[in-house]
Amino acid sequence: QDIIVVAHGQANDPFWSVVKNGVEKAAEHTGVSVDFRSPETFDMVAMSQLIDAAVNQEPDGLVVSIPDADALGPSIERAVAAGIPVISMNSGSDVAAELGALLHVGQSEYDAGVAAGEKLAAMGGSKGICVNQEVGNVSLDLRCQGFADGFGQEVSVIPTQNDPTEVQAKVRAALEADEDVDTVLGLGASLVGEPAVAAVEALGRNDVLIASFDLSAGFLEAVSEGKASFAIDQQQFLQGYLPVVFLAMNAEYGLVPGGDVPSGPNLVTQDAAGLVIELSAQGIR
Amino acid sequence: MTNPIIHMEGIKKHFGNVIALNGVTFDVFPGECHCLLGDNGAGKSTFIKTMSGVHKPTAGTINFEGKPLSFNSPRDAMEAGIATVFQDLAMIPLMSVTRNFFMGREPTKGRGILKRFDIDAANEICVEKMRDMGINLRAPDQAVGTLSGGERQTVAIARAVHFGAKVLILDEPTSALGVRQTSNVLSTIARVREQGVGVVFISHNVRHAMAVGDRFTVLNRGQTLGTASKGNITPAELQDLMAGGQELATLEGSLGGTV
Amino acid sequence: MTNPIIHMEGIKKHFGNVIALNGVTFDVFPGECHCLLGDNGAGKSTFIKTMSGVHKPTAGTINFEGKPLSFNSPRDAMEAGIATVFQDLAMIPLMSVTRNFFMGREPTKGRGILKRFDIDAANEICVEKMRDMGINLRAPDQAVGTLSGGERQTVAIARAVHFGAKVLILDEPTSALGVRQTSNVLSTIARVREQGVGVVFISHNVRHAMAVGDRFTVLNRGQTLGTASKGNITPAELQDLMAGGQELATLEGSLGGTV
Amino acid sequence: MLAKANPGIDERIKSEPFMTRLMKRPELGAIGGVILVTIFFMITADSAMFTLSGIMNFMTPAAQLGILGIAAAMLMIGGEFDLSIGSMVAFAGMIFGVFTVNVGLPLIFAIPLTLAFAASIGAVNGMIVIRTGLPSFIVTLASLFILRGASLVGLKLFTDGSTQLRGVRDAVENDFLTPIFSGEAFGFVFRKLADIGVLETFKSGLPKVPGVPVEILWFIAFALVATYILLRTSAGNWIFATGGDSNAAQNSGVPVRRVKISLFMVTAMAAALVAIITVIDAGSTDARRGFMKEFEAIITAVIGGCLLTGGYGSAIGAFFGAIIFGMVTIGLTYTDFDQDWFQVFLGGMLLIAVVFNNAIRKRVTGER
Amino acid sequence: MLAKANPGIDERIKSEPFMTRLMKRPELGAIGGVILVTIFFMITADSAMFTLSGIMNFMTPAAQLGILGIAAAMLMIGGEFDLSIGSMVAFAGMIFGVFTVNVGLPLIFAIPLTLAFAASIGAVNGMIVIRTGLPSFIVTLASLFILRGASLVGLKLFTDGSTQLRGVRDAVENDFLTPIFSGEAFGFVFRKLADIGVLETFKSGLPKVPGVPVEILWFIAFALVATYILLRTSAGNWIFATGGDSNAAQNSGVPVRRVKISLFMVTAMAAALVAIITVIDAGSTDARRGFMKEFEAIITAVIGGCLLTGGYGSAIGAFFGAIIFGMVTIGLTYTDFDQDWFQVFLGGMLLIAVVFNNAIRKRVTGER
Ligand SMILES: Nc1ncnc2c1ncn2[C@@H]1O[C@H](COP(=O)(O)OP(=O)(O)OP(=O)(O)O)[C@@H](O)[C@H]1O
Ligand SMILES: Nc1ncnc2c1ncn2[C@@H]1O[C@H](COP(=O)(O)OP(=O)(O)OP(=O)(O)O)[C@@H](O)[C@H]1O
Ligand SMILES: [Mg+2]
Ligand SMILES: [Mg+2]
Repeated sequence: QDIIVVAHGQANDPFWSVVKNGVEKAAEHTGVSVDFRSPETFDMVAMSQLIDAAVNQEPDGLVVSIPDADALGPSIERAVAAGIPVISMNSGSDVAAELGALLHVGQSEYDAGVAAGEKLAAMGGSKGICVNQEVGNVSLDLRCQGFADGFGQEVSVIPTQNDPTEVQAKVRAALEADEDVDTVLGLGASLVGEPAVAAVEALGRNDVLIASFDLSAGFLEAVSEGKASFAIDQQQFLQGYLPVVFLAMNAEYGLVPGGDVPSGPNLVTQDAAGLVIELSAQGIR
Repeated sequence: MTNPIIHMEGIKKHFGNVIALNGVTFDVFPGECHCLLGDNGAGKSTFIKTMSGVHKPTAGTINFEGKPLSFNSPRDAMEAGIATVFQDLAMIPLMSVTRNFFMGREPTKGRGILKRFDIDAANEICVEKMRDMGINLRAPDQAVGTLSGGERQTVAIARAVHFGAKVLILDEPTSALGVRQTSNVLSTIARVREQGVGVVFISHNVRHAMAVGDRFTVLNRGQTLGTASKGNITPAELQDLMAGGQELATLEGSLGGTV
Repeated sequence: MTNPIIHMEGIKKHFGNVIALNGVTFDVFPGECHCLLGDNGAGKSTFIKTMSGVHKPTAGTINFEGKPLSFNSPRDAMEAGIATVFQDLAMIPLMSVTRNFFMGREPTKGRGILKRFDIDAANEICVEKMRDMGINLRAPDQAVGTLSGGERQTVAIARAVHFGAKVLILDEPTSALGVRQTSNVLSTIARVREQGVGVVFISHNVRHAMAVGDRFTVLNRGQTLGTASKGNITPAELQDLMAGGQELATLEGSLGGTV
Repeated sequence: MLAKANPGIDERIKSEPFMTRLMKRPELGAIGGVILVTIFFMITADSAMFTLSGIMNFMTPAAQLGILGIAAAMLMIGGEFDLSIGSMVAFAGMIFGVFTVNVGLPLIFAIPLTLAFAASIGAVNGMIVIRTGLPSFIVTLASLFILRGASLVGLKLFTDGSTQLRGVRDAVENDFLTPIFSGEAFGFVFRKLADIGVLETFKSGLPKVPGVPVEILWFIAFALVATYILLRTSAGNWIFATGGDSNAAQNSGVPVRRVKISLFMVTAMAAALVAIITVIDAGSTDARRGFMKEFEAIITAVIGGCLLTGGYGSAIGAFFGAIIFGMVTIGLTYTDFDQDWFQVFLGGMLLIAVVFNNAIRKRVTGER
Repeated sequence: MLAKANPGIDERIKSEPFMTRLMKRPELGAIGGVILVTIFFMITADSAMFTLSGIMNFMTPAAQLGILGIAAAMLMIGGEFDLSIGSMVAFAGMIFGVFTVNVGLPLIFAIPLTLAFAASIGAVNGMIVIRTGLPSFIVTLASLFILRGASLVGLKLFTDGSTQLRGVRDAVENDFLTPIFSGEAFGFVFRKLADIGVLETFKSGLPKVPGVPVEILWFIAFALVATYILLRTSAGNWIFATGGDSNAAQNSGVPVRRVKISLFMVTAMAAALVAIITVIDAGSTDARRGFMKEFEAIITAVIGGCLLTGGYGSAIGAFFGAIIFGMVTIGLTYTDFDQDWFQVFLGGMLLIAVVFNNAIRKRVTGER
């Protein structure tokens, strides 16, 4: 049996490499052969072409993430029309059923952002920044939007590039430029979370709340040491693992769960962090 | 005599802090060959570049057919009927001989959006004009960069002669040419002059200048040393002027009178 | 006579389907000036490029000081003592005169990691050598691209003379030079020849060739027409050979015997 | 007259087989790479890659990239770069989305307006390059950032805060121009062929390939027009001359400024065309559209034999370059290689294809 | 002798004020941009930007970028590009991480080995460029993909599946070489100054700025060495000659191949140096390090006045180019502008800075 996964994040993105590890684990456990594919950058046009390519191979199941239903819809519908069972994961919970996917495994990015915002507001944050390393990537933009809505206070978005040194300098600049900022939310743990911790340390401020989406061992260490507040885990390993298992079951026995599976959000705080570090270092969380 | 085609008065040209021309006056009449002579670095090329629209003079006026004129680009000068062989030839090494020959003034056929470069006609003209100058091209689509130095220079001359309607400016056109090609070029100059074209001819070779020139203007260190007509000056006098009045190195072998 | 410094036998050179040289034999003895003459496109430049390591011959052998040798790069040839003035001069327009002069063979001072380009000494030598050739440089750090054609050529010649230890190859060195500079170059050739250097001199000017040449080899369409020694051939005969035996265009003005 | 143009046989020319003469053309060098890559995937990839639908599948991205690549090639031949191509795709997409969705213009107005808008930005790029004398690399780099940023700001403005503008498909669905810019052409032929069983069908009876994606037709048309312009018109001669040595070209009477500005405009319009096609196809646009496409377009042109220094290259070369790039990127997904190795293979294949092109060209042209 | 080298006054030269002569140097043109950008931020940005700690803050990324930019500038002067710089940062970081963490080598071995590794890859790049005669753009593009992919594969291999390799800081913490490659230098001076109240301190009494980040020192040192090499050694002359016209240089006896290969090696080693510094500083490395840095390095060199066609430019120019770029990217965070406009500002500021440089240079050198 062949199953193809088409995701919008790259294999070298720490977040997506965990998804990919989940996919591989599932392949190992179920014995199906699985292919993980993604476009070179966040590119919806290229991604729809990858889905088309997958459909041409007529696999026994297709797993896709749907960050842009308009752009990917026709390709997914074509897969469904070709009789290929489709499960969506990560993003697209609202449109999955409409497009003909069997079910969705993931979390709503927006809801996760809201959850983080509410928690940070409850911890006493009063003015926040949302550090976005890939402005224009809709799922990341949604996280910031959710954060702003959940936080309920003033939030500004700091766009950065993919370079930890630059992120650190920018976070530091933002904190220096406006002393009132006391809450930092990063959209990636290793790329933003860790440099943000370093920036706050360098400034000698201990009143700043830091939280980050996704996990990295370094950031979890900071959480467990109390330098950062929490990490938002959507357990993306499951987003890779479960759909493959479901599709394998479906192909073999026609078994499929009856509804969407929420894989997160799951806030990892100080007490839990220590346990997660090892798993994170192995690319499982 | 009629009026000059071009009359240039008090031309100065500075490059940053370098003074290349410091007030040069010069004119060309139709049907004459006016030689511009002078030592290396005297400013001859700079001067003819202001004449053909490449440089804008820092000071001075240009009259073309009696009207004050300032060329904004070489294309303007060309459209006014001035064709130039530059010392660096202004050729594109990667392009074919024909394409270089017609660069900027391609013959076309067809009309409307079907108006296109008439390559066949262009090749034919090009091969023919080159043969007139004494070069048998292997193929008109050979890249200019692979031509020999003299072949390349011949392309530039043939091009200028082909397009030189009123004034033909030649900056050391024979420097890389063989004896046969040189005599062809000199006889070509004589021919176009007879057709009423004004020719400006730069050379370091006194014999070539004397052979075709009607008047001789000598530049030295950015300034005019004076103008003489044919017959009023001997080759030896001219040579002395060109060398800036300085002594020539003596050679144990004999160079005869003129280099 | 002693043995030749360079002896080249049956050199052929093909560029794709173009046959540039079709079996040329040539040698240079120490202390002689061997002129290489011929029509445009005859293959002179191609030939001396195989001599100075730029091209690898398609067929044929090169003997240098009696030993068969094949230069892998111009640097090899240079280290063997061959210096060349190429027809395209091999200058970098954006670099200063001094830097071009010493390109590849910079004088250094200091030692170890402090070994550095001795700019002051280089500038001094450069200005001096240029003055010897009759060019007063404004400043040795002027970019070569802003020099006049003749000034640029003089840099290339002064450089080759400065570094030409055993053989000096000059490909049309006087083409852009003024009368004063030309006579300087010719007398320089005479001088280095006396010091035992072998000179290969390419020219289209019969008078220049006759003035300094000891032997004359004429190429035509990639093949040798023959070699003559000084005294065995008149300028008029030589000129006929150089034109490939073809008629010269006649000029209404008189060009005298030789172009 | 004819005898003069062919002056008989010259003993200094070896005769040359027809194939050799053919292979000397820069545009044909890139074919070698296409053949090599095809053979590679024939062996390693799933057979689905070279079915009709598989070919359409890799030709679609190749076509979109190729339209940009051909424009970039023309500009490179003219001696300049445009790094704002990718951002222009996003920006023109945003403009087009606003025209169709927010303003509600029909395509007959929206498309020319979008193209004109893009062309005017291209002209500004060109004008700045010419006026300041700065390298186009740095000028269009600034445009890269400015247009990318403007797309983000514009999208947020017109969608009340989202970075994605949706609903384009609904807005243009019934427009008579839509079939020219989106979907598949010649659908009726393909349905006919499917009916008589020549084409494979899905279970539903529809042909697996509903037609030829219009971008492929645009791609081919653009390659032909560009080749015609470059090789057969005065403008083409001016482009080569300008890129070969803009000083010499200017001195020979080529209107160098006009040529450069026109090329910048063409490049911008090519980006706008790709934006229009992809936005209608996808039905939406976002701030990251066309990301890194400027880079890929230049790669395409270079694979196709363009020199970065200008004055040399061909549109047909870029055409094949785009196909090579499209085949390699999509083709690797048809193979069993692990995605982790994707980039290693991509790099390796590109290098091999280009080295191969080059080796063939060198072999047939003799040494330089 | 001296009189000969200065042959008195030439009537064909206007006298030139000292300032004009100074401004003609390409390396000094970029200073204009730095001053302009500084004035801009003085007016618009929070005063925190130009405190000592603020300056260190934007100089740190500028320094890291600048080390790459200076190397890229030298390579560009030599007429070639290296697009694999960014991937090399990731790859060398991975190699270095493996040497220190997995193999457990001390820095005295790990650093030279990493540099040697990088240099050998650079040499391979150079060799391919020279052997095949392909443009370095396309060859190093292949390296870009290959090294990026290899970093991912390598990291997963050495960490059992993660894309991040951690524990470097722990592994090298007590190494005597660590202070040279990470953290801050001159800490004792700063503590002294804080004690006597010259520097601001935290409540704990420690100075707010603990020292000069070592990358800044490396950056300055590299700029000086590169300038010395370019302007004062034979090698520098060869680099300019090779880039100006490699054919003419070769014919004049410059060992063109050796020069090019050495430059590729230097570029790769600069990338490895940045990798070592950032990996020790961050304590970890991941597969995305150095993403797009090749691009920024080239931008830096071009802002600093390098020509893309080679043969012209300076290391000091790239030095100031990196500072301009660093100031603009970080500086906007200190201002009140809406951050959505970030890229628009970045593009605009770059353009203005470069146009300004250029205008100054043109003004003082007269028309060309
Ligand atoms: N762009 C420039 N910048 C600075 N100096 C220049 C520039 N162009 C020319 N010059 C200087 O102006 C002087 C005149 O140069 P020009 O080329 O006109 O001489 P020329 O009379 O043509 O000499 P030749 O006979 O050697 O060709 C030269 O000394 C040259 O160095
Ligand atoms: N790289 C090349 N590719 C193709 N043909 C070439 C190449 N180089 C030279 N040729 C051809 O070889 C012939 C000989 O050229 P070469 O430059 O040696 O002539 P030359 O004797 O130096 O002429 P001139 O006196 O004009 O300088 C020419 O016809 C030229 O077109
Ligand atoms: Mg001149
Ligand atoms: Mg020659």
